[in-house]
Amino acid sequence: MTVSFFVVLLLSVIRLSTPMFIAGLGNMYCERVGILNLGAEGMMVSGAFAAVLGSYYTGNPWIGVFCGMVGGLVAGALHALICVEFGGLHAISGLGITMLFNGVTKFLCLSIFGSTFTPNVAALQTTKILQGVPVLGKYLGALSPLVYLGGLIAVISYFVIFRTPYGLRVQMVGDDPRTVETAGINVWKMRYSGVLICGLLCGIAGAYMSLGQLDRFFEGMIAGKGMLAVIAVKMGKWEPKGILGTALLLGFFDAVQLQLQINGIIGIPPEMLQLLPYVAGIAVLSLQTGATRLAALDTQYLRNKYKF
Amino acid sequence: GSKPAEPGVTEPAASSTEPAAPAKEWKIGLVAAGKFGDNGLNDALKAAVDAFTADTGIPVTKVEVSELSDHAIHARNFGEQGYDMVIMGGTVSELMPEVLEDFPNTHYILNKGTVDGYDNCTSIQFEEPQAGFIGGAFAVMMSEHLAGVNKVGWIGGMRINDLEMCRYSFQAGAHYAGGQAVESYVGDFQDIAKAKELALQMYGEGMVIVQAFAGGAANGVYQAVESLPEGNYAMGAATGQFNLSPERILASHIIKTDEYFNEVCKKFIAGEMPSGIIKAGLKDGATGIRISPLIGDQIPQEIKDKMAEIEAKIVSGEIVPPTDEASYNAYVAK
Amino acid sequence: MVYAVEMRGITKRFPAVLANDHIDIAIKAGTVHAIIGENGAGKSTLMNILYGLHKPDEGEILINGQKQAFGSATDAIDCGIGMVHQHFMLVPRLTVADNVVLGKEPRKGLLYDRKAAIAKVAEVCSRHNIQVDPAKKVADISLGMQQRVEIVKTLYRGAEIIILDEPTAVLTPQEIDDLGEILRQLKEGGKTIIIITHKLEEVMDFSDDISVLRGGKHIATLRKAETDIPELTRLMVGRDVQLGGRKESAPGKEEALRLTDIVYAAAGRQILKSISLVLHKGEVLGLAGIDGSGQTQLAEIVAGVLTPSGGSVVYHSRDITGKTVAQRKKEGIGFIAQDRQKHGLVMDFSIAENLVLGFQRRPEYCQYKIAVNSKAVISDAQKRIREYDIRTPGEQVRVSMLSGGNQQKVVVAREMGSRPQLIVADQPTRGVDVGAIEAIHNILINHRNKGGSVLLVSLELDELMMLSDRIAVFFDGRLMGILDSATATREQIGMMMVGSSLEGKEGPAS
Amino acid sequence: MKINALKLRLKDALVPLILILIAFLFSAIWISFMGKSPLEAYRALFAGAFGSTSGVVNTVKKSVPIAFASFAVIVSTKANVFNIGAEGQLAMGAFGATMAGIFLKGLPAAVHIPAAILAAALGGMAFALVPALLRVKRGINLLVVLLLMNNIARFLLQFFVLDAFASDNALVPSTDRIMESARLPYLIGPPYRLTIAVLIVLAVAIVLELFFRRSTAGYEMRAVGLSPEAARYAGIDINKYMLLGLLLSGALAGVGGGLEILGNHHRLYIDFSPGYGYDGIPIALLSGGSPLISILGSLLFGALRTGSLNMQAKVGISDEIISVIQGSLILCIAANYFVKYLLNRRRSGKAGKEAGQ
Ligand SMILES: Nc1ncnc2c1ncn2[C@@H]1O[C@H](COP(=O)(O)OP(=O)(O)OP(=O)(O)O)[C@@H](O)[C@H]1O
Ligand SMILES: Nc1ncnc2c1ncn2[C@@H]1O[C@H](COP(=O)(O)OP(=O)(O)OP(=O)(O)O)[C@@H](O)[C@H]1O
Ligand SMILES: [Mg+2]
Ligand SMILES: [Mg+2]
Repeated sequence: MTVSFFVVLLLSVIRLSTPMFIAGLGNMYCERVGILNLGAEGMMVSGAFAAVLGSYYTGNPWIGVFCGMVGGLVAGALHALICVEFGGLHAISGLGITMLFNGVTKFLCLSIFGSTFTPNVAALQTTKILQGVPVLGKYLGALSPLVYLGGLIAVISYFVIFRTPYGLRVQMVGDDPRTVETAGINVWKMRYSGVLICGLLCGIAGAYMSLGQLDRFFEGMIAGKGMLAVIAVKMGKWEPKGILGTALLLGFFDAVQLQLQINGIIGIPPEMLQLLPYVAGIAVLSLQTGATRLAALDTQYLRNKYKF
Repeated sequence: GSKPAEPGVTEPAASSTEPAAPAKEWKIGLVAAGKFGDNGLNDALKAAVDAFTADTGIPVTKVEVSELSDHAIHARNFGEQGYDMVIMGGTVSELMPEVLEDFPNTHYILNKGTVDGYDNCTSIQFEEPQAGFIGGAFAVMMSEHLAGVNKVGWIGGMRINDLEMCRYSFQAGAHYAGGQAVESYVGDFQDIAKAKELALQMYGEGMVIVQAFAGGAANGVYQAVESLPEGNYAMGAATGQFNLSPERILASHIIKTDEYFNEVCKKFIAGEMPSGIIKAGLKDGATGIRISPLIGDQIPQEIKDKMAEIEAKIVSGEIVPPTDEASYNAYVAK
Repeated sequence: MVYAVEMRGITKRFPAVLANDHIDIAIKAGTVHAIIGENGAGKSTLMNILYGLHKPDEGEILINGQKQAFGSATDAIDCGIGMVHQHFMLVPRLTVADNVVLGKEPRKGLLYDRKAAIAKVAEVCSRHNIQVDPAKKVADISLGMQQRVEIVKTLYRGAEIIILDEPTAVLTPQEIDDLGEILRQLKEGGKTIIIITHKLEEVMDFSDDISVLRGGKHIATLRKAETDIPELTRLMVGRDVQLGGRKESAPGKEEALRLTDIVYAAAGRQILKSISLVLHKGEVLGLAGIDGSGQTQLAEIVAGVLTPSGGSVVYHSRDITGKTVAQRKKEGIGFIAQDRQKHGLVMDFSIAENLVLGFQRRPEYCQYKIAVNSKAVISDAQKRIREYDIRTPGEQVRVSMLSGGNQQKVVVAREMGSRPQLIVADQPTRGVDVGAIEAIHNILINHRNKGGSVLLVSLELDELMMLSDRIAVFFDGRLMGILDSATATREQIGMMMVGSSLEGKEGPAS
Repeated sequence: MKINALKLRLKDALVPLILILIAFLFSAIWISFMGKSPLEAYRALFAGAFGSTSGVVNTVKKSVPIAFASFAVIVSTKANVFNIGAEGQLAMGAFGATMAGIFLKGLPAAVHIPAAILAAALGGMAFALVPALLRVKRGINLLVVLLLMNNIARFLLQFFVLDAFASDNALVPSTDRIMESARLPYLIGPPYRLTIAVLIVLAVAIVLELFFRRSTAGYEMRAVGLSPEAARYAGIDINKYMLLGLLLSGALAGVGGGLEILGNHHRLYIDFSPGYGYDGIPIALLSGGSPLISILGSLLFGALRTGSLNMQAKVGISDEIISVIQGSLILCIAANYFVKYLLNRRRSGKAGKEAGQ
């Protein structure tokens, strides 16, 4: 077990957990304004595909990331329309969005590229400027710039939620939208903003998967990462720190699981290793104490419907 | 380099430039287990029937089916519509006897099927382990040549029987060449990101060649190797997948489905298609290792010779590639 | 003269109800204006319209003579209107300052300036002489304090017109007096105050003018000096109401309930500290105390909803400490929970379904031990609706469609209809209009006169003194003493409620 | 009064129909975008699903597991828990049925089939037990645990099929075949193969309807579902009902998976379920909590899956469009308040006016 072994493992953990925590941060905004989002998967698929399209047509991966954000935003807007405007059922809307965008992206991919995956496009798999850093450059540069962007988003999110007026309002909407409405704040705008930010971040998470980790879009590539983001935000108790921690934990067990397979722990069937991250998740959950809850999560809030 | 194509049914333009219009209105169908555009088995089958259409002008109806239980439904649908021949995946084997009796005039070709004893059914079994064995040996020899490493990687999608057979034979091949294979599974055929991490961890342990055998997730292996410096390589599967990573796939474990099924179709309309189980292996040119047409020149002649030698031994029966744990252990013990 | 508020021809329809029907109302600047009416008369709706939360279907609003069209509460706030709602609009997890500044947060650059928020709130409080600690979490302060926070909220936003919707429903007498003092100061400071309340004594105490609504219509506006409580009652209800139908039959000597050394702790806090009590058959025992003194918990322990940390509950000489709610119901303990919407009723059930809630396993509602006997349930519901005068189109109507008072009647009808021997009633008349209060009082007294016992929790001393035979006064989880209500005075009880025990005046403990 | 009630019923029925219409219109846009005729596509879809005996049979067959998944979700939501884990429980039920089908030997069909169905129910129930206990005993977020459990089920199923109980003589990864005596008898024999699973679905739906409408326990469970606090104050053991709701839900999902094995596949495959467990969720909500109505929804989803095969072969539209139709249908269901809102607004406008007069 050399140093480089640990570094490889660490990089693995970071890469595996990045999409989970970027999307998890998005979900944090969404849930904090009271909207449950089981559609993170769909938003990520949309983002991943749009990012590749953007990069494919312009040759510039950053434009791709921007397109990915727009892609996520479109899915987010749909979720917002249903949950915020029409007072729809959040869980169902989320599942519908995942199904719809899985279908639509596959469908567009087939119509545009004639295959279930796209050609390779300009990507963001490495951070060139960091490769010059002495000693660590080799490792720092090996990560996608989107990983660093993700870290930045986490820090910014911390400040946004706990240190800005907007954050104060977001916190309150998740607890009690009626109170916020009586304070003269537009609850629906708040809710829209949370869901849209979520769409945006899920779009980035999707773009990370298609452009940061790979350099093209494949059908089915999100492979459940969106659902893990849903888990991360709840286990992380709606705080950037916690979400980051949970994502890293799940990523760690996944990386370890892969390592255990490679090092051939004889006698343990691979399927039993593959379920390790999920078992670890349940174990951690059952050790968690003090169930915090957002009082208004997964509730409808409609105009002119309430008694004050 | 993928050409746009319509999913689902592709009605080929019956071109008038064809030498002779077929006398009989042949009705031929292809049922893909999953989706076209997978750069794997289904695309190979599609390529085969497309080539057949191009060669003969006979159109082939293609459908994609993702649900297991729908395959039998299709087998029946095509029979009801009076098709002459239908190419299907072997997964329907168990449900076929009844269909075969109900539609004696339709000939079913089962890719990797197990049905025997019916006049209107041919099961084709590719002897893939043969390719696996050579692949393992090649990987070890090549990585000794490149980096003096005798450990090679093998990444599978899910632990299904097909892959297990190839895994054991690959391992045996590696052992034959004096090396060792490190194997692991992604868990599904889709999670490219995880496949990539798995591959990166393998390369990180010093391996320089990893064989990908994971359907769509194989792309993760190619993406991994491309992110690494020169000198690290991958091996592909299916029809070669060289287009997926032109500069890093040295050689591929292949089943020549594309060529083989074109031949099958031609044989059928010529009335020469036998029934029962047909084994297709190295000696028929149906499986084997294909060296990259793009970077294959990096392989020294010495290794190529060695591979030819192994191939001859397999064809002659001197080497019987193992296909499961028991036969592997027996092989190693020898 | 220019009115601070003029509302002309205001009409508001909700699905199936006409909540406000062409209401014209004018409020003079610098006065306290009370709005009264039965449950569901449309008071809150009218005020929500004034505050911009609802849009009227018809009518117009003038503020200081200017016509206004409010799109949202923001518009109203900008116009100098503030509102304190019937249910407190506070987020318990956050601090007082956070709650107050919400929507108008002081900033430092892009960030929220929490320090400035605390300073500003403290400044507003001291200017208006209101005692609140801005840095405390709302979860940690008393209801009276929360009420003050609500008022500070409106003042912080620079409100000149302050609406209070049933501000006293949850306050203790002491807190009500404090509130009156604050209101007087605000009025002197030139603010206009609109107050909704069901307590007519307060109306006479606080207000200058009084408007009465009934069935969504404006009935009258009167000067306080020119009216009295009976007239207001008549205007509200449309008939005379006789509160205080107290019957002077002596309580029995048989013990119905004996509590010994009841201790209850939650979240590391001692809520009940060794309480011992006896309740006799044919007796009403009132539990008095500031809200949060532990009387609600005691009631819930008797009902079986809470499990005490120590002590025993003996009912008709049987120890029922470990018994479940269901078993206690079977033994004849009825419970009118404080929060009818949350605890008393399944709001999405029909009236009929709610009327058997908790008694669904009784043989008369059950067929073959497993099936609901719908025929019996329905005919029984129809009978109860008649008997308890529940105003509804039918027994299949969802209770959520009923007004608060009628919802309460459903709860009372259910618990009383089960023929209990002991009824535990936790604030049974909270937020209920006079007509319904009269009905509920009569029901409780009748129960007592027939030899049943009542454990009555109420925050209103008048109610307690009117209904109870004896009054047990709580302070901070302790029993300060038990008084005979025939001889006790308001002042005595009030003193004990804030912690000064009256040596020697304690009633017999058994 | 009678007529009014009838009108109300019609309106309730109208809502889902409008939703379905919107979803199909939306998908028509996509189909024309592909350069195909939506009309022709839908005709092929319909013909495939209902146009022939085999079409109808296949539609019905596919609706069986979907219906059970939706029953599972209905039961759980009645008890105030949201069972998003039906997919995993379905898989474990299938596993249970397979085990009983393979290893219980020498039983007559009349005993073996019920035993295998019971095993399926136990399988699903056992898999719901961990989340249920974590929820009831420790108040842990059920959604998270159930989502994790779905992932665990996926790998457990792989392990069972590929390793522990892998069949030696099948090229397709699967277990051995179940005994003849465990296979469900046919109502319509080969080639159609419609088994008595259909009758079981109907029977279970009726039993559930009766349970919720008529039984005291059903009444109590509904009270817990609508207002747990009020139920607790009324002396109903809410933990018991949450536990019961989730376990019953797991059992129902398990039976759905089990019937799929006992009736259709006769052996366990890794991907025998293309997401039936998730299909059940929107249907449960579309049905407004009525098991009988959810059967209609399941038939719709089954028809989509069956008809898409024909649509592919006849019109050349790949079955992504089914994801699109289903996805938009689900979104419409989620937004069903929108339609109700429109209908309500008309009604309330009228009511308001009447009240005003
Ligand atoms: N948002 C709403 N939707 C539907 N109906 C409503 C709504 N708000 C109030 N109502 C109805 O309008 C009527 C008037 O209600 P409102 O709350 O204004 O009465 P109130 O006079 O404040 O009663 P209370 O004294 O109990 O507080 C009631 O019948 C009520 O059921
Ligand atoms: N959106 C709504 N739809 C239908 N009915 C409603 C709605 N909002 C409120 N109501 C009903 O309006 C009725 C009138 O409310 P009312 O103010 O009389 O009760 P209440 O006073 O709220 O009780 P409390 O004072 O304890 O809160 C209530 O029964 C309530 O359930
Ligand atoms: Mg009110
Ligand atoms: Mg009220």
